[in-house]
Amino acid sequence: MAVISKIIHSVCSWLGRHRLLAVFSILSLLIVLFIFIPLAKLILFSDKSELWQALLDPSVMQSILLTLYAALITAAIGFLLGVPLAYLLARNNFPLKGVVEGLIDLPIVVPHTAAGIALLFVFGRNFLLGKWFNAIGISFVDSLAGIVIAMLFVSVPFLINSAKDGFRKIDVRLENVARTLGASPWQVFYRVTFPLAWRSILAGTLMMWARGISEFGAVVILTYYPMVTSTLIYERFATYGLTQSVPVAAILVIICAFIFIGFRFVLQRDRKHD
Amino acid sequence: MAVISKIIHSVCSWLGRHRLLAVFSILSLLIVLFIFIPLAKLILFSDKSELWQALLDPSVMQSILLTLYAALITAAIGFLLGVPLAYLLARNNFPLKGVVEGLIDLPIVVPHTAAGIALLFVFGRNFLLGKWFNAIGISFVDSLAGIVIAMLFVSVPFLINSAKDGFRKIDVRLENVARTLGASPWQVFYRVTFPLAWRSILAGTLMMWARGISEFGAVVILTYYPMVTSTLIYERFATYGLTQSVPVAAILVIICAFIFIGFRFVLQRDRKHD
Amino acid sequence: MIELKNLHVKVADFLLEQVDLVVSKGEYTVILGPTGAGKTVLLESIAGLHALSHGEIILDGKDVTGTAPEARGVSIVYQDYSLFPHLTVKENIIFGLRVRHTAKPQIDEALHWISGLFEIQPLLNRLPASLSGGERQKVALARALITRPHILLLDEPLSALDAESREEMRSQLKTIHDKLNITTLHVTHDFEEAMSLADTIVVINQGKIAQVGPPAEIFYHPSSEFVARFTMARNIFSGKVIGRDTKSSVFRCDAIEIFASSDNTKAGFAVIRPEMLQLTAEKPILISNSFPGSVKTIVDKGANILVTVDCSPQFECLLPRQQFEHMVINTGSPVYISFLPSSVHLI
Amino acid sequence: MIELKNLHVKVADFLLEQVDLVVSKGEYTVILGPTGAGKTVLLESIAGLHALSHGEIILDGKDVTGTAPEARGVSIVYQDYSLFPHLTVKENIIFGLRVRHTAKPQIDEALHWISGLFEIQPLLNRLPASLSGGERQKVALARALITRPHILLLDEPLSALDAESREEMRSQLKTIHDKLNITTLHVTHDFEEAMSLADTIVVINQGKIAQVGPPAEIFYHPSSEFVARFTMARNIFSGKVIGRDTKSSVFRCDAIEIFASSDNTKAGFAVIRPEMLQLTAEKPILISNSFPGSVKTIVDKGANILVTVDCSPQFECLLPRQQFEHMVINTGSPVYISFLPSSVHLI
Repeated sequence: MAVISKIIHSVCSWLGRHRLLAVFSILSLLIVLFIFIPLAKLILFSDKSELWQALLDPSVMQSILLTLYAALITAAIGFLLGVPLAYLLARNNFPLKGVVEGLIDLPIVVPHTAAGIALLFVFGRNFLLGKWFNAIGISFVDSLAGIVIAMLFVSVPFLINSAKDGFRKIDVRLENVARTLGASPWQVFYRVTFPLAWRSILAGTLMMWARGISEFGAVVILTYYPMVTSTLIYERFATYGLTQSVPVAAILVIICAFIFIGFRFVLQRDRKHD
Repeated sequence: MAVISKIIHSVCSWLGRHRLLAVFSILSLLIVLFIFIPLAKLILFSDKSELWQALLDPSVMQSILLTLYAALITAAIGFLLGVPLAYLLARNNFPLKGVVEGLIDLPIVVPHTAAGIALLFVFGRNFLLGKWFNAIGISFVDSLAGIVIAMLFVSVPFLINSAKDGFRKIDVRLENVARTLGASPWQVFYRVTFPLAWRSILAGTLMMWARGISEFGAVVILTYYPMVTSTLIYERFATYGLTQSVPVAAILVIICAFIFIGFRFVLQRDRKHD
Repeated sequence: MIELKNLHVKVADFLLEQVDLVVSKGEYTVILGPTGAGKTVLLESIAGLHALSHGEIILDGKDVTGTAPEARGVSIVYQDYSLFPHLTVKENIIFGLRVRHTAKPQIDEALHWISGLFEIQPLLNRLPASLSGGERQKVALARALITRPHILLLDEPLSALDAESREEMRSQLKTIHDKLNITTLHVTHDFEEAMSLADTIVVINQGKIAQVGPPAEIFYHPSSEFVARFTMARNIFSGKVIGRDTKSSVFRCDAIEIFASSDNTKAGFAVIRPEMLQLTAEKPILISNSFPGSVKTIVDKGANILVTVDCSPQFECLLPRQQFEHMVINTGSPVYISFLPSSVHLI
Repeated sequence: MIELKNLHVKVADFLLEQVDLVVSKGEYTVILGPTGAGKTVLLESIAGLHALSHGEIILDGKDVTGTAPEARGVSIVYQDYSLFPHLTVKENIIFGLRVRHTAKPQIDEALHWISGLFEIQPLLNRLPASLSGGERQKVALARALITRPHILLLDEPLSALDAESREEMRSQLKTIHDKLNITTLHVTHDFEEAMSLADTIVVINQGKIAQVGPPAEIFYHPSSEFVARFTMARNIFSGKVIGRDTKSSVFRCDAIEIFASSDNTKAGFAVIRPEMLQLTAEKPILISNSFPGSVKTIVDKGANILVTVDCSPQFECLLPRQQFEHMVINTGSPVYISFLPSSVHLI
């Protein structure tokens, strides 16, 4: 009894002295558990044999490979187009820069179904760009190309912002010195700027890949078939109910979590490098 | 002719001297237009009278109000629980801090349908917490509560990260000075720390609100009815096709864009304040 | 009064070890040390902002080792002044009274007094961002002193100022200290600043106290090679004592023998401050230490000229400008270096 | 050679106006000015890193106003050295040759030469993060000089160093400059640093050139009150010339009259450097400027002692330490301040 009362007493006195910390810790714990428990339960408590079975299901496997592949293409396109934009935003001032920066972030907050509608409105067979592309045999509806543009739209902001932060962190004077030492702007970019921003760009690319894999709202509007995994989960849930969709959801969460751990790892090493 | 050749000549010489800028600008323009054109077309080129008609449709109006309301409750809960967590993460070191920070970001990359499945797996009527809450009359399936937890799960990371950055930007020495001047930890928090981080917190809250409004994947799993606007767009699209869903999508994009402009505005003023 | 007993603190990469120090009531003590020596950590530990690994802190006779910072009666002023950017100058200054729920008339009275003391009445309604460096510092001091703390901790208070306002604030710090008679601990890496302000100087290096004493003692009698170097004694010769008569020791270093009126026969270093050297064209008479050499470099330091003389070992000699201008010395000129045995300090 | 003709540059908040300057080939020129005077902007403009609003830059007779930075043959070394953190010391140093696609044997030869010059061979395979401040600076200089630039720009190269390595690097800068005979422009806010290094000092204030001249001229004959204040002339009295005889002018200020051997009868200020004042207990004879007063404050500055004497106006007098220690002066002591008419500068 004496021991217990002593423990209670010391906890109380700690709370007294650190009331702010105590209250904040309790509130924080609530939100951490709210995020942790569902994911943990999905991954840890779903039946292992069911997971395995789901993996062996060819339609599941196919959709996972399709998703990973489409998201990879998306990330590559994002890399090619997003890194230059990030560099311009980080280093140059130009008219409407604020508007462009705002525009880049819009896809994060715009409802993804609405984004899908907007994309269809431009890339659909009967509209604008869709018509032109159709003429050369590329369709953005119910096709890999459709998945890619849907993923690109919602995920490229993550790469651009991460790369922009990476470029911003680099002291302009390093680039200045490189110039005075005789390097052309291209040489400065590939010998100094890009290597120094590399981790941020890589982190952004991984984040973009993961976001692409996880996209549902925009993709489902443009391309129901071939089915990405998010759509598959939704269809299984709508058709067969919760238990049938859990293993697929668990697999996808695990894949994303793995990519994401890579992303955190890159970021972590980045910080140590500073 | 002389004038034209002069213009061409000067453009070419500019490109020669600024090849890096020129190439980067062209690549950047592609991605900016890719984001801009669909959104612009959705908002500007959808028929105004159809927009108006859609607004007068009671089911549309109801779903918009429900969405705004649910996202507002979500943002309030996120504020209450997320700000303390952000403060702890910004100011304290504790075991597993890196893990907690990673966990907070997971909802951004986890597929939202999978997130919905995970939430249902915990909050569903037959599971764990769902059972307890059911006993006191709260159901998370096909209810406002369900919408809220789905929105909370996917949007709270934005608030936590923004608030964390805000707290981090504050020099610890300001808090130290306040302590030595006689302020208790609570007084330091509400007189110094919170006011200084206020803009970042507000920006994060707005971002969270907008993300909540735009959520589809997680909400649709937990709560198909009552229908949030994202779901309504999807249903109209699936049932009636593109043209029927465009006006609703346009309205929702406009609402999100407005909230988002507020967010950018807050951030902008924040920067000037520094 | 501040008593530190066997203090050990570890904060990130900084480590304070075995700090024992007594600062008397009302004394102006300067903690002098290079960047990264742990000076700021020491101040913050006294203010209660770091947990101690070991040791005790006693302020005015009361053990405050476990006391919260807000209950210690210790004010700290940081190098960048750390004014609350969202509060006006007035709100900044009365912050300490506000959080204590002091009554309005008393707050007004204290504000009147302190803003008169620092002559900052015209600034009261401005925001910190619009103030100059010197003004910010006055506000920071006013904010620190309005709560009438027993102890004032100053963390490099002059480093962020330009040369002119630095001189002005230096004299203001001295004046305020003398007027309020408040125990003050002032941290700096600037030797000249320490000399001009301190009653006592505490030299600190790598988290440990290297020497404690009045300025003149630190200046003339550094206790270690580190202190000698850090106080720019410049002529620090390693060697050993090879003889001793009634009045002086003989210290051998390279090719020369130096007479020193010190009885430290175990010494490994002879230190002669550059101000104490005489530089003459002719060999001086009646001085026991006098060595021929040739001028190697002449560096103009404004008020003084630093002349380096090659005579194995190399001597550095600081001449007043006027004296230098009356001599005709160029690089290569043959000269004599001479100094009194009493100017030699053996450690 | 550097020629700047009517340079105007605007960068963010900094504005350079009407800068005309000629730096001869091989000269060591120091640009001296307070923080925010536009010193760094000036260097960067010469290197071609800012677009000019107006004016011309001519390097070694060639107009480079529109030339890209990489084609100017100008190297810049920043205060924090700006070493590429992802490259080893060796890769940093040979960067300038690599981007020029220099052949390997020539790179090796140049590396050998420059690393010998700076004695940094042992550092070649390390990363910049592991170097000390002094080492970083040597590497930055080696990197800047390996391309054999015509002009070397140094942006506060000594500010980031502690007192000891600062002295060492100062002499190394001088040595390197003399050895390579490279036109050098060195920016600093430290008056003493400027005095000890410069062939010519350019004083700059608020984006404009305030004075150009050799160190002694800046020191003894400041052209404006600002330059006098910035070079710590301390005794700057406002007043006017009330008489003039064959040998000297009479300058009236407050209650006293000062004899000056200057013929500037329109002067508004008399400047007497504190090193030029004599402080005596007795009234000196045969000196035209001598005023009684009493000691107000005594500030120990290490090598010198600063004594403030109240005699309307207030004089500040810098005494060599040894001289001060032989006198018996305390606060309140009656003393005489005296100085030669030739020590008075009228502006």
